[in-house]
Amino acid sequence: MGFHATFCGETYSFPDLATLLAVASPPRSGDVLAGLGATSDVQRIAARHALADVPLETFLHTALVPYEEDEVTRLIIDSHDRAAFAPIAHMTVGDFRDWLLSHAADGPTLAAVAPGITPEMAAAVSKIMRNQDLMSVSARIRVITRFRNTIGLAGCLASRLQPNHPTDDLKGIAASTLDGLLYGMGDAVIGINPATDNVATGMALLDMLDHARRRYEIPTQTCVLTHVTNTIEMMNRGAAVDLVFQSIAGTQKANEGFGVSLAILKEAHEAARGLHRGTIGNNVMYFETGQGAALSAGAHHGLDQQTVETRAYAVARAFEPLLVNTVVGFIGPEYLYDGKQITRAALEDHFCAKLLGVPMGCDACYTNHAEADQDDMDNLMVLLGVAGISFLIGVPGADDIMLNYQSLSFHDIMTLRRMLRLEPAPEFAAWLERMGLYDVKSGQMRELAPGQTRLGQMIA
Amino acid sequence: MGFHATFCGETYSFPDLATLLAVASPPRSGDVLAGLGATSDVQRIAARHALADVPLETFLHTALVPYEEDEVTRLIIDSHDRAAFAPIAHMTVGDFRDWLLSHAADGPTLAAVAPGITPEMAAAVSKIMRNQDLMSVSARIRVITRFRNTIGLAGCLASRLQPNHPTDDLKGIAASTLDGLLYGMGDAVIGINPATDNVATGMALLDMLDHARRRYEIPTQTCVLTHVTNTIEMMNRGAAVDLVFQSIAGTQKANEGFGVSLAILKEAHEAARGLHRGTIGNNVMYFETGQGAALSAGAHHGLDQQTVETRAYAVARAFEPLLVNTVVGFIGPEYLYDGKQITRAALEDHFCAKLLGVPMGCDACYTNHAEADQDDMDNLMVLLGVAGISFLIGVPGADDIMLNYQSLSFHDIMTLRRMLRLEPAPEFAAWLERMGLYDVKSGQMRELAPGQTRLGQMIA
Amino acid sequence: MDTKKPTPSPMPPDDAWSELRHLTRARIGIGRSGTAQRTRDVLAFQGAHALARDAVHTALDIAAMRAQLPAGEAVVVTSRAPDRPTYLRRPDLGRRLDEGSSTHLRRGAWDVVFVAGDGLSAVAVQNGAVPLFHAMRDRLAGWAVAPLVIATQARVALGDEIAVATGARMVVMMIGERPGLSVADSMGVYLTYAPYVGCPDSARNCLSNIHPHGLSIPQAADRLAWLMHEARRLSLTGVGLKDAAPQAHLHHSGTSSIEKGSR
Amino acid sequence: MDTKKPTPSPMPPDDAWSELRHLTRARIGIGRSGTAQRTRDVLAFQGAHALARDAVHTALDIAAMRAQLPAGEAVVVTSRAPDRPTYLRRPDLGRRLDEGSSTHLRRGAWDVVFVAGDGLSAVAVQNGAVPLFHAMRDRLAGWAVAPLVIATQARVALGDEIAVATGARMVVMMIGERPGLSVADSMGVYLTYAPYVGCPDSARNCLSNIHPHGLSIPQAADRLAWLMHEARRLSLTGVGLKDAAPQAHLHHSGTSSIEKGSR
Ligand code: B12
Ligand code: B12
Repeated sequence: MGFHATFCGETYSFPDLATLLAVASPPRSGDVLAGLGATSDVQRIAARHALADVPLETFLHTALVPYEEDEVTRLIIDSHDRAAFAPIAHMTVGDFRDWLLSHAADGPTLAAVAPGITPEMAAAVSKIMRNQDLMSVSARIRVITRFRNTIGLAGCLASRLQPNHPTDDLKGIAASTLDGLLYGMGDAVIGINPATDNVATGMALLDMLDHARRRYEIPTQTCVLTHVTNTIEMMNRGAAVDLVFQSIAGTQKANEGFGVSLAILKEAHEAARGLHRGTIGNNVMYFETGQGAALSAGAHHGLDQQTVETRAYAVARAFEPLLVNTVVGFIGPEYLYDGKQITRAALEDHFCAKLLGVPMGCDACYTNHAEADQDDMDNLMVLLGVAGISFLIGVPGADDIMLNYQSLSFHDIMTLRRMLRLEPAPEFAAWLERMGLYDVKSGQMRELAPGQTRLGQMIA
Repeated sequence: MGFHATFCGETYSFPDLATLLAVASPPRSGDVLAGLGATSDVQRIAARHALADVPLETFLHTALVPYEEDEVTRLIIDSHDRAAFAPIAHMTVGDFRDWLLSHAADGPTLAAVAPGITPEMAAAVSKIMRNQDLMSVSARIRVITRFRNTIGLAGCLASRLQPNHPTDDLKGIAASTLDGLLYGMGDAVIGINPATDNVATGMALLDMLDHARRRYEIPTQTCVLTHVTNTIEMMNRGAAVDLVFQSIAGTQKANEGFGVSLAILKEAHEAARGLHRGTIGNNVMYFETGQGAALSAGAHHGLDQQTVETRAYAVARAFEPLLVNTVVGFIGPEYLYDGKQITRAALEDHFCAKLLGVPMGCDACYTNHAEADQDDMDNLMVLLGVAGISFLIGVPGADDIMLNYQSLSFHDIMTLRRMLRLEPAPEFAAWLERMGLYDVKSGQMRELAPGQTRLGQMIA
Repeated sequence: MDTKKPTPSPMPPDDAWSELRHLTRARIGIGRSGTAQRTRDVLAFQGAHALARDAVHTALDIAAMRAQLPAGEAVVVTSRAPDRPTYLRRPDLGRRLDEGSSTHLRRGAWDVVFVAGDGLSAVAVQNGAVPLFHAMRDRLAGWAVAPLVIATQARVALGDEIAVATGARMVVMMIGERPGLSVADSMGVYLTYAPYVGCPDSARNCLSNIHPHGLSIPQAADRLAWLMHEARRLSLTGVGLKDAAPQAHLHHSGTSSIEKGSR
Repeated sequence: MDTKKPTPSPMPPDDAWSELRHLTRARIGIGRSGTAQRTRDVLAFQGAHALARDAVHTALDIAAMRAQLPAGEAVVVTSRAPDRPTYLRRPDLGRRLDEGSSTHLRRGAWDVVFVAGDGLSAVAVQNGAVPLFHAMRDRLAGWAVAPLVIATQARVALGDEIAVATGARMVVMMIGERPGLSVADSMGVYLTYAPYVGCPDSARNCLSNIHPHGLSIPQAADRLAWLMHEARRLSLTGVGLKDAAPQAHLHHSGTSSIEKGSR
């Protein structure tokens, strides 16, 4: 078959849909690394013209990764909702963009269509959308999930409190947790990346967080972001598991590289739901994704990194997660070179996930080998805030002393909430107020020393 | 004297304040071109440490451009308000940043301090501020000005409608003006850059705009952005001059390169005020500035481009302008290399101007020789919107067919207003509603063909 | 939700505006989806951007320019900027003559020297400079006009040093303006009387937007001739010399006159 | 407005937190101005960022490493990434041995080969690799341990090809983790049983954060030895091999135990 476009008298051909999607992508180091992507700006635009003319139906008939070989493809095809797709079935990718931006595509309409949208359709349309389009459409979509509080409401911005420590020291982690709570962080989750893979350590960490949560009756959930198989083991041993965490990617092979499969995730999902620990809802999964992971595992099947990334959201939505976030600049410059690429990728990831109905957050971050700095994060957090992101990740002073990268600081998220007049999750905001930490009238966190609050007793 | 800082055991010295300011600046192609700026990141941070320790008082005693040689320096020193300065007199640059970000520095407080702040103090503090700091402080400052409507109110975003044409064709310009009005543009000003320097042409353009404004009773102001000496000539000949436009820069010599002086500006200011054309106010000046202009004229006196730019705001505020805007990416990559530099410069310019009490807007723009694209502008407009910018410039489809650069489109500004829930200037919004163009309930411009509105008759 | 018409629009995108669109090449009346530009317009814009970026890097075809002139009639010089990337970052180098270049320039009692400088759009100068040069010679009877100088990696102020080197009393720099999305071949003309190295822009006059959809070569030539005669009469250019050339062609779009709302 | 105390703060910046700050090097209790970080903290952060960026580019001092070992005990190889900029952009090249390199490697019936790879922080490996190597030999009595391989421009997976080339049954890659703001010398250790080129990460085990403020060399050695013995017993590494090594030192900060709120 092949795809063609004529631009300035010259005809450009693209042998298949995967190539078309790759060439239509904005410049990105990971696609260069993979030997994909446009060779000139003019070729890129030609590909976008050709892509705009592709009917959405085509994506249902063209498996970019073979159905037989890949369980993620099977999941996408088998779970596609034809009825939900009907309203957009006649559209090309270009029409789809226009429709998404029209006043007709309001929140409820977009939510109804979501099960009819495949990840590849979302990726395709994102490639012909400008940054403002990505923000403007995402801002209309609210994906609401619940465990002990409500994530994703309009006017709210939740946060993950990430109190990591290089030796998983319990007191060190508790100190960082206390710090974050005083800034109003932690409504999405208080989530530790353990330095070690050791199950006993993971259980000790969970135990500590759970005690603190219960002691202060914090309406939130806690998580130790260890490998899903470790979490299953911890559940078997009776640990206080609120959420099951796992990094996921967009192909079966990439997930195998992570040591996971849909079956393992299903097992974990069912086990965690069976614990019935949620008070107002039972969304129990927490996933992280991020462009570059599939290519890094040599498991991208010739797809550009953004398209393969969106397929991870299909994996995520199958398990009704409470939280999903892209860790957008986390791996390094080989996938997202600089602040500009990180920013674009974050907006794409957020848009595509929300379009698919996934409760998307973001770890707005970068490494010290990338061409980015805290100014880029300042910009990005504002853009994501305006785009209606569900939650952001915060670490003390923006410096993760175990994972060795920079994210947002607690201050940053607090500043963003103030600038955009966004509130924490309502149950959490009420708790902050009860604890005397939050001044509802001014919408500000009070500036208090640990000893001036009940939380001061957290580390004894 | 000299300034020093020790960083990681090494001592860094800076011979004078100008060098210190330059080295403390974020990386910028224009400073490289000028042979200024840091030679390493570590040196840059050392300079920031040293700068943070400089008392604000020092700026009153250290003329960066000699008092005797430069009328802008004389203006800055002679008009400095000691009483307004008193509350911050004891601070260092670092303290000043902390104070600006504190809850104590609210809008009224900042307005009261403004006459005590010199441009160099503003430039200095901006260099140790992150992008979020620049946004967060600017967002509190409202500089309100009036001619036929009110510019700068909280919750409002005004726009300049820029309907340029390469041969100054009256009908072509009218058609672009009509287009812009249908998107709700033009409350800041309907302002044409004439392709020619010819005074007769300028008068014909003014006449055309003034007739349209009067015919439809549009509560706005019009302007032909020709050289101030041409505008004086037009006023002498009785033309309908609402606003006097001029490009200005931060040193006497740079202004001479533009063919202007404080005396000429004063003459024009008085002449325009004397026309009493404003209905609700008499702010009659419109200035444009932009980093790079002084260096381009070889008139930067060894100052980094951002510091010298802020001095232009001192020129501006002396004439109580209705509007000032930085044309931030307008000249080219030799001054601001890419989207990142343009974005940072725009946030700096806006912050410094507002801090000084100047009604700042922005032409968010780039040229085709710079490393930037419309995605950068999407991001920038959102950041400026959150920072509370007074107005933005819009051209049809973002493409200025006479000045040959890209700014924002009318669509962009309309989208921004919707995303951030910002309104046009109130008098203008009311007019849009009266004309049936604006649906106040949804806060949206109606989608109407020219023939469906009274404005359709504008071009006969 | 009307699923058949994804972007319902009360205004047929092309009809209402098609007439107005003859008045200007500005992107007016393009309609919208919600508050956004439509896909086709976004992609058209991005295509134009890619082409405009390429235009910046196109080099002057000097052989082709020489072919438009009688043999030996042009001198070629270059600035101190060795290549395009340097030119873009270092305008200071683009304002100064390369060491070897001045030796090519012939000194004389010239009234004026014309320079064709690539500037930011070689194609503009490629198309417009020699025709304008010819048109000017017709209008400058009795003037001592130096041979045309073709300058690469040139900025406006490069003309100053060329004038000094040739001994000309005036310099006319015909230079490629930065390419826009809709116009990649726009030429600007900068006239400077008694120039010197370091001369400010306030001492120049400018005619801009010389291209097929802007100022025509004959129009530009008429106005430049008017300015040059005035410059000679007043012994100056710049803000002191106001363009008061007769405005033959204000309504370029051809239609009669604007409805001035005298209702 | 209190003009004397520009940033009035109810909490003396250093006192309330000073005790807690001994528990972690995280930037906790730094106070604020409004909702923003204070100037001193912003500048400290920027300084740390500048240093961390430099750390990425520091090269391994191979002579110094050799000096820590008995003569002839180390083999030096390099990946296919010729320099640092290429290394950063092309991890694929950092995972493959340079053509000439494999000839240096001595084949044998090794139980394990240890590799010291610069990774993203040469200084981490510079400090930690040889000490860990020595500590491991003490704990691996009876194992056939190949000579230490020092690898530059190395990624984790480079160890796989080294193991294949030496014929070792297991590879231990000691590699520099990307430098963070607070820790620029953190070493990671990746253990892979029966590796092959293209081996997935799910088939490895990892010990991370080996540095003076993280896992100590003896602690790391104990855990690695535990993992290696298990790997040999089970003939596998990766997700199938769960780290259940005794946790000698969970409360690294030294204080007894956390108050578990059992109120
Ligand atoms: C970057 C990184 C990743 C990237 C790796 C991709 C890439 N191209 O770099 C991504 C995001 C994909 C990732 C995923 C995971 N990671 Co990881 N990762 C890191 C990190 C931050 C830096 C590693 C580094 O600097 N490597 C050095 C460079 C030079 O090596 P490289 O060859 O360029 O990159 C390779 C390694 O990074 C390796 N790798 C990365 N993570 C992991 C995890 C395990 C268990 C293994 C065996 C290998 C491995 O994969 C890369 C490609 O081959 C470390 C933290 C740290 N301080 O080191 C955690 C860390 C190594 N990861 C960790 C974990 C738990 C995971 C996950 C298992 C999480 C999950 N529950 O799914 C997944 C799965 C990893 C897998 N492939 O099996 C833990 C390991 C704990 C332990 N002691 O076992 C660490 C220490 C962080 C933590 N404490 O949570 N990770
Ligand atoms: C870039 C630009 C500027 C920049 C110049 C700085 C720089 N380093 O490039 C800035 C923003 C400072 C500027 C300022 C002004 N400009 Co201007 N500028 C332009 C623009 C958009 C592009 C010029 C270009 O591509 N040049 C080609 C490159 C290769 O030349 P260069 O050597 O790199 O740059 C030199 C020229 O651009 C020159 N220049 C720029 N503007 C002007 C204006 C005049 C009157 C003169 C004599 C020279 C001049 O100064 C530069 C440094 O020497 C043109 C529009 C166009 N389509 O061309 C308007 C244009 C030339 N400018 C114009 C005007 C009116 C002005 C101002 C007088 C506005 C004002 N009221 O103050 C000021 C003052 C200019 C001065 N120095 O005297 C008019 C000229 C109208 C006319 N026919 O006389 C134009 C045509 C735009 C317009 N219609 O408004 N300008």
